Amino acid sequence: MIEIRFFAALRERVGSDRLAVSPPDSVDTVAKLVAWLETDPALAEALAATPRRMVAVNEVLGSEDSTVSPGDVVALFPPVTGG
Amino acid sequence: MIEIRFFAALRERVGSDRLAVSPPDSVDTVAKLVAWLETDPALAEALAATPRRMVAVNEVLGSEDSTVSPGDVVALFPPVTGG
Amino acid sequence: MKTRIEIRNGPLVAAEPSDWLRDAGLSGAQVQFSGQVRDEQGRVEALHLEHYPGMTESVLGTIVEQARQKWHLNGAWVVHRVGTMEPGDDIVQVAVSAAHRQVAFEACAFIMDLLKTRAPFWKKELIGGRWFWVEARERDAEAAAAWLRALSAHEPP
Amino acid sequence: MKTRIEIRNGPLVAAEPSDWLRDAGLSGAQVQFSGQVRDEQGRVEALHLEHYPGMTESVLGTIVEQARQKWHLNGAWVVHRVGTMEPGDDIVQVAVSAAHRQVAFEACAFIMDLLKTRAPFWKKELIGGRWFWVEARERDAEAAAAWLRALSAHEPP
Repeated sequence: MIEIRFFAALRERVGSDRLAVSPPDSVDTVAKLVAWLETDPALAEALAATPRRMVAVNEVLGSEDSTVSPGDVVALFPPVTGG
Repeated sequence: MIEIRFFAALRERVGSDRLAVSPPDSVDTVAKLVAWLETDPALAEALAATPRRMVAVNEVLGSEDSTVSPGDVVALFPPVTGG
Repeated sequence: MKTRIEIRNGPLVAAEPSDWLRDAGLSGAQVQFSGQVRDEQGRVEALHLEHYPGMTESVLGTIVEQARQKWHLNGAWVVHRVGTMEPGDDIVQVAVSAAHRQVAFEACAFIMDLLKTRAPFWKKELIGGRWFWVEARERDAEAAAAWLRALSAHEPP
Repeated sequence: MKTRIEIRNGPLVAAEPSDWLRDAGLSGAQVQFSGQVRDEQGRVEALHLEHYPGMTESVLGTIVEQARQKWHLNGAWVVHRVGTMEPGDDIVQVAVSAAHRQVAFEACAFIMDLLKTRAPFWKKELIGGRWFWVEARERDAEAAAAWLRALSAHEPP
């Protein structure tokens, strides 16, 4: 199981702040995980509406190439705007 | 008459914070004024002991080439160390 | 180096960083940045800040650690507010102390530039009774990228 | 732009600049530098600061005016203490407010760099019961010279 977290505009578009998913084993990078999430039409729409995204794996900033494994927490969010 | 003011280490070396002087008309720059002041042995010694100097004419930073005329206030001091 | 990192759901106090950094003669320089809610000619009625609890503190800790490795600092204070605030309210305080001013200026700007692009905070503004998410500024990404290029080039501090 | 320039023969108050600069949503950034008396590993017992009354205020006014011409600032505060002080005491506060942080950081550093090399202040330190005049640092002259080169080259802010 992988826990997905959404923040800010993306959270609002998804309509939920977290999701527990169990993708197939072949889903081993952030890019593949996002592509797999996009097979859900509602998620696909929310992600398409947030084309500039950042990702964190287990609370560390990552990229599309970051590896993901069961037990990870993957957060997807728009570019940060603090400070 | 020109008013000379001394600050900080130079003031202590001169032993006075101001001096009213009436140099000849040919003394029309800071460099010439300093040279003229150096004809006084005590002042020469104080100035020699303060080789790095700054100058202000009428409260505006100047240089050795700044012109001086009767009525001016010429301040001589070591490099500033505020802040 | 003493370090204070905090996410606060309430008002920031202007004098807190300098009082906390005070070290009775060790440091000769403090530089403090504070960011306020701008009203954009009266259009912005309120600001709301959301963050990713846990990750935020960890990212801020990493940024401060990078600053500590790059410069000799005596103290670093990073306190960021979350929740709803009004125009003029302080959003964030970043303050550092060091022996001399150049180091303090650079380290404070560095921490802010990285915070802006890496710490998981998101702002939305209340305008005309509706909330709008704030877009990230390209300029902030460039400022952070410049530091990271300098770091990877092992530029001397 | 509101401007406060003052020479004070008494303690500085840490929160004063930020309280004074506060403008209820006009500015999004304040940067404050404060300089403290360093004790140099306990050697310095006290610091005494002398200045050239009249000229000091005028030089500080000119520096702030140069900053105002170079950057869009909403406020500038320059308060410098004179007289005798102890390790840890604040010597000077320079604080500016602007819409965004880059401008505030640059203008604050600029004012400090020029103050250091142009404002007629002189420090002496009490060490082992004797007063010693502090020597000017070459590095300060270089910092000011770099700004003046940039200004004369009409570099965009």
